[in-house]
Amino acid sequence: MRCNSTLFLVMLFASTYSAASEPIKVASKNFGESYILGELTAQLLEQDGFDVERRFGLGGTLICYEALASGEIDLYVEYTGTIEQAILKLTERASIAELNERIAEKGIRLLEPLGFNNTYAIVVTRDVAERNGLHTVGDLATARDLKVVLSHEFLEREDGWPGLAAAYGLSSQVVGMEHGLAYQALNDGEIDVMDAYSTDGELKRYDLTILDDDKGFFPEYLAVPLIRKDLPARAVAVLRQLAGILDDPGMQAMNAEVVFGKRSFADVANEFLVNKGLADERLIVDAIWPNLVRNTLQHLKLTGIALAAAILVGVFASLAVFRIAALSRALIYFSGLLQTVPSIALLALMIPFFGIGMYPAIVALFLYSLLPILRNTITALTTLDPTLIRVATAMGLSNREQLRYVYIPLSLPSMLAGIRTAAVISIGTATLAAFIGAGGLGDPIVTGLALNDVGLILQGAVPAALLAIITELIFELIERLVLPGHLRVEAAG
Amino acid sequence: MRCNSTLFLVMLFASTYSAASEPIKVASKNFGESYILGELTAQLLEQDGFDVERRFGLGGTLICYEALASGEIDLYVEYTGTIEQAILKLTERASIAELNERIAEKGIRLLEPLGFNNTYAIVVTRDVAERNGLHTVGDLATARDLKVVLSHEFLEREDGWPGLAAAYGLSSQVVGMEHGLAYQALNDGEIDVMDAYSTDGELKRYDLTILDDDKGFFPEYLAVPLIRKDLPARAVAVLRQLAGILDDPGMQAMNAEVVFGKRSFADVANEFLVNKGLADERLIVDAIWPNLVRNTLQHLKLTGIALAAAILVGVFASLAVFRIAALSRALIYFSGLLQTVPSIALLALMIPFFGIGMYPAIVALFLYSLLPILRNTITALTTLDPTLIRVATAMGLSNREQLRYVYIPLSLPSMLAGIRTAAVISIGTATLAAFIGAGGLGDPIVTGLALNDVGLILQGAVPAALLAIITELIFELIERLVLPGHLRVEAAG
Amino acid sequence: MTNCVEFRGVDKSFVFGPDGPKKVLDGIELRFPEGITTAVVGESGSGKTTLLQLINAVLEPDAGEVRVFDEPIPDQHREKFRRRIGYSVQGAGLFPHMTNRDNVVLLAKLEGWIDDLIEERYQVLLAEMGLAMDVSNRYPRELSGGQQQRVGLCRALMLRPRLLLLDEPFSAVDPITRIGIYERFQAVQDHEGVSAVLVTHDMREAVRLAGNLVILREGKVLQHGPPQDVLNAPAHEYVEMLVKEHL
Amino acid sequence: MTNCVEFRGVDKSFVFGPDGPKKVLDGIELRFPEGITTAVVGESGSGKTTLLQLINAVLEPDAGEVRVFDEPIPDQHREKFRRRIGYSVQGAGLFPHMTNRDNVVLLAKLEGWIDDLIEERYQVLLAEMGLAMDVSNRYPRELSGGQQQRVGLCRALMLRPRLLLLDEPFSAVDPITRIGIYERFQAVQDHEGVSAVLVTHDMREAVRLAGNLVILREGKVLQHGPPQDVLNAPAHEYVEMLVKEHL
Ligand SMILES: Nc1ncnc2c1ncn2[C@@H]1O[C@H](COP(=O)(O)OP(=O)(O)OP(=O)(O)O)[C@@H](O)[C@H]1O
Ligand SMILES: Nc1ncnc2c1ncn2[C@@H]1O[C@H](COP(=O)(O)OP(=O)(O)OP(=O)(O)O)[C@@H](O)[C@H]1O
Ligand SMILES: [Mg+2]
Ligand SMILES: [Mg+2]
Repeated sequence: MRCNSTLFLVMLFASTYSAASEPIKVASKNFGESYILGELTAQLLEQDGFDVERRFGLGGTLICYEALASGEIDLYVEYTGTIEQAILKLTERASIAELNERIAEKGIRLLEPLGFNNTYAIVVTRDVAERNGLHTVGDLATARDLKVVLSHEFLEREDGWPGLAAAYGLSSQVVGMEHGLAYQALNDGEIDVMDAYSTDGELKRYDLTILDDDKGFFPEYLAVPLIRKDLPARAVAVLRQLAGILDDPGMQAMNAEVVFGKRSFADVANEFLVNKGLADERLIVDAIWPNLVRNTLQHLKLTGIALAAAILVGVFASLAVFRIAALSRALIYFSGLLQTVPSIALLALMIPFFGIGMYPAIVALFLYSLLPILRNTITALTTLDPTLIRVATAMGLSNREQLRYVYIPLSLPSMLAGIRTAAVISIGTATLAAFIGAGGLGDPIVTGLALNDVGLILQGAVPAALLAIITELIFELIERLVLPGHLRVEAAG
Repeated sequence: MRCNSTLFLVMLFASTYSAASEPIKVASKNFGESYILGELTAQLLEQDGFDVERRFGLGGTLICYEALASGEIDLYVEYTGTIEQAILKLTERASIAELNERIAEKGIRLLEPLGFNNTYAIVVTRDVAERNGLHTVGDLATARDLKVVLSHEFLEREDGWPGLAAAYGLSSQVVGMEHGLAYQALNDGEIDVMDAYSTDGELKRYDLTILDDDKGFFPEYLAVPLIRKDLPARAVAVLRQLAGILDDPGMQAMNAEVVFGKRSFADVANEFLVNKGLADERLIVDAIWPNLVRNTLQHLKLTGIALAAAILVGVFASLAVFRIAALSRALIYFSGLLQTVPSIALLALMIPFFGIGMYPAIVALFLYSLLPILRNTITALTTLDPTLIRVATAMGLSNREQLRYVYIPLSLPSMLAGIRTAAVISIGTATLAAFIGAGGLGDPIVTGLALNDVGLILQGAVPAALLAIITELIFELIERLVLPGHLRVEAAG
Repeated sequence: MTNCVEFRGVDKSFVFGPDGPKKVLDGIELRFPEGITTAVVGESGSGKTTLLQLINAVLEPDAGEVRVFDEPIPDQHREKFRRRIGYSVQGAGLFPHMTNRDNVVLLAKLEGWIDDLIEERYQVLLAEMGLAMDVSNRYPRELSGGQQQRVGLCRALMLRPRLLLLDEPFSAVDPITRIGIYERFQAVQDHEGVSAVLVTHDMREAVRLAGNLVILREGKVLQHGPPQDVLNAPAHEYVEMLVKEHL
Repeated sequence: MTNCVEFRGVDKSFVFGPDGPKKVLDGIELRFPEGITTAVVGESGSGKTTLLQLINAVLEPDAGEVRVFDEPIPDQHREKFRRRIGYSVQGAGLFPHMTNRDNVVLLAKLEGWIDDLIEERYQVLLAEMGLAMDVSNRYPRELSGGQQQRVGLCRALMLRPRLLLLDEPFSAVDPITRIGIYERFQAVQDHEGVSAVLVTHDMREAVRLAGNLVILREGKVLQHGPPQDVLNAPAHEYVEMLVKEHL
């Protein structure tokens, strides 16, 4: 008995320890609803004392899923339709249980759906619905003279309008329009019918009516937490509290709060949890700043580590080979070749070796940074005034001492120029790292490019630009400290 | 009468002149069949004495269509289904006449279809068809135990399997597989049914049977020349000869020749024209090389012009501002900011100003090349031995003469290092230019990335790498010619 | 009699260290007669090089005025002004990236001299300085110290300037070669009436070449006048030492 | 009597121009006695600097052998060998990126001397060379030519080398300061028995400081021996001219 209780204590300690040291990594995809759901799960876990690390805004289903399968993240909220089609490539509808069975071998499981179904919807204003007696999608077939406007994507996808029209025998003349503009046009009465996602915040805001898809044409996209099987039982129990808790209007309302109320994901998620009695109220600061800080820090980390490595390797390699012209040339050619691999291809090439996330991004950035550093260092070292080198030799400085006291200080301006160029180019290139889930300021840029959201793009581009300027300033400071004084003397005179 | 005939002569001359001086620009998209069709039209025009410029491999429907609408190209072969859906965003089938009517306002017209229809098809081996009595897609519903394997895309698209299964009431269990592998598997008898494009060369090679889409589920994708209305009447007449000339098996055969016969697009197209009595036989060299040469030349053009401009602007700007520390800094910061704009975003940003094609690519490359040149030049100019500057002043050299005889030659090594770095980075970045139809070695890379064709990627990546090496070698030669001799003296000693 | 150079109450300071600027030349009042050589002799660091660089306006005086050929130094087109003054830099100061020939002929080329004329003058100068033609296509770094110094002299003489500023021009040249150069120099001066300011540490050289002698110490003029006057009547203990050393 | 330096049939050529290599030193046979100064005098370009650089192995002889303190020059650890030889470079050759103090004390720091010792020696040297302490934190470019040359001398003397190679070390120093340095130099040599090779164009300096005199011309030794012997019996027309010039 005594023995057992000791064991129990050890296990308790171990689990506490692991909870304390290894945070649960919660991810989201890079669109609003997914961020909110990420916050919901994250805050729920935090409420229960878990340590949570947010890895939000990953670039798509595949990256999320791969990250989960490889254990780089512990959970995220996915949609059943997506699991069926994009992940498992099934052609028929499958139940949650069936999905769970098929996905089990990857060490992953689905929890119960949250409740809402985020699928395509055909919507009209309440006014239009009443005047035309519209209840189901099929009712559109008889209603005449309705202006139907659809988003370009919905128009083109066969599981969008073409299929729907076939299924319900619709023959309306339709026009394509930007999704964002269509809501406004609908509200202004300029158009009558449009497509939407069933949880769009606009549905609530404009009090729109969803026409019933009574033939079940649109597949189900139920939100479900997708978790690693090895998640602690207590965490699973905590997450289970979300089962069936959130219906379509609820999700619409939260999306609307974010889009129209300009509130942060975290804030909206917290309010929901408080209302459900699942969490205490917390003070949440405006989300733009923490995001910005987090992205900037991550960006700094990516470029900082890559640059530090490139400086180390570049400078040492240069010092090692510069006396041998052929080797110097080979080194420069090689790092030049790396530059000709397009950045996206290079990042993609890294995945087999380093997986997704920070490491491949750092390796790629490191490789890109080498050329300017190597070339400038080698050029400077090989074009020094040979008289001074002869003097250094004559005085009795060893090779190493010559490097330290003559070559390096005299090459420093050119060397630093190369490093600064590499640093700034890195800051630019690192925005691509978001493509493989490495985060950083590319996150808002990539998301912004995808969503055509200029504000979001600027949330990445402006700090990146500032970072470049600050980097320049810091290097100027460093130069002031390390540049041989005689240059400063001249600058003054 | 005399007056009239003079006018006629003038017009004749004018048209001949314009034919001679302004070639007809024939485009294609970036997949094999489109290249063949591009060659067909191009060679037919050439046979009739027209001067043709090939702009093949543009990156997608939108870029082709925009280029045609803006007059950057004169014609290419498109598919009716694509015109309906992707270009005109129609939701209903439209006749050629209707399409022509809608597209007319853009200054574009459709000619008669070539004859074949490149749509989705469900195929089986002749053997399987006979054993199971399969003729139509609907027959699959009754046949049991057939292994159905589909490409991932077809599996996911609602206008692919899901729609088809619904339309024909099919319930077979299906599996996803790489399209390229499936043909082999089908031929080996490992699978029974797969999807295909109705003009795939493999259909002919493996003697496969297309199951009849008797319910007309798959839309029609008839190939039609899409031409600018202002194309000379004689050219239109020439192109009209293609009407109805090419059926599905004919297109299959040509695709097979390219894929399995390893013959060039041009060669295959020429044979077809000769057989139809529309053109003389011509000697056509293996197509990889001309493509490679063309891409490489285009790449050189892009990077060459951009680099030349960057050298000019970079060096002159440096010489103009280096004496004023604040201005130098501002210039370097500004060019650093440009580096933080991710390349794809920069290319996209250029489109409103410079359209698609070469110009925006060159402008973007130019902007990216500035930083290394500026920084290295300014650094070198500001860290020269001030004693020599004092001597130059004391001797009576004017500012301009000091630049010419002292500053520039002494800064040359660092300057050239910056230029070489910029050149190599440009060669790498220029591979992205293919995204906006600027051609170059990015063409095969982008196509290869899209088609997952390593061979194609290498057709771009290897010459790009070689180009980088050759650039280095050329610069070494240049350095040998322009570097002040005292450095060479030292290198020798 | 006109003066080739005139200093009117010239001060010049350099900043070094935390003690603020230090006066390197202090109230210099001097007139150098035209057509003869003025020798400037004095302690190392006494301001001789600074004095020369004030004449060709590489440095600006902090106070006072420098006049050259009885005119103030022009504010504009200084390169033209400077080209009429040949300056042989202490320690040669050749451009390392130009061959020795290019160093010498650069200014003549910029002045648009025809090639034959340049080549003729170049060859004469080289011969006068006792340099072999094989130095022409070499770079300064490939010459001995004394050879470099003489190439620098050729450069200063190339344009036949009216005024020569010579900063220890023969210090690295051996005595025998030096005598030859002295003779050529005196012949040219007699013939063309060139004015010269010669900085030297060699009192015998100063007495031999100069018609006017200036003794500097710690930025101040100790004595000046014809060499024989100075030798005969040293006005200061330091001058006396110099004279004694000369004998 | 041991020799500090010995040349055994040494040849040295440089390549310049298309005529192939040219012999700069030709069959040099010389022995410099230990503990005294050997002065090397000769035409500019006659190979004096080359001779010095063969001693500290900055250059390799094409033929023959150079021995230092009766041993061949080691193949390895040459930096140790060179540190025992103080070398004052023609024209100072200071590192432009180090302050004057750093130029002087660099080797002592690398040798691991304690700071107090370094500082003490530094101050003594500066005083002996007539340099003010305010040159310490300035860069070489901020000194006059003669000041730079003396900083270079301090650097050569810093480690108290057994052998000094002095390449025209006083050429830019004024005669009065020079006399002070001569005296310090002779006192140190008498006291510590340092050997020195002094390249100079000043025959009087050579006669005053050296116990052994070598006359070079066009890469060949014209005469060598104690100065008085050379003065009394010049063995060659050129030597005769030098002697005459000296008087
Ligand atoms: N790096 C070099 N390349 C080619 N020739 C050289 C090189 N260094 C020296 N020489 C030549 O070798 C000869 C001897 O040079 P060295 O420097 O030894 O002369 P020196 O006796 O020291 O002359 P000075 O008194 O002028 O310093 C000269 O003719 C010089 O031109
Ligand atoms: N750039 C500078 N910065 C600070 N001090 C300087 C600078 N140039 C010269 N000096 C100082 O000014 C004083 C005069 O220098 P100058 O070069 O005129 O002396 P000089 O008489 O030519 O000496 P030398 O005979 O040694 O060449 C010296 O004390 C020197 O240290
Ligand atoms: Mg001086
Ligand atoms: Mg010498």
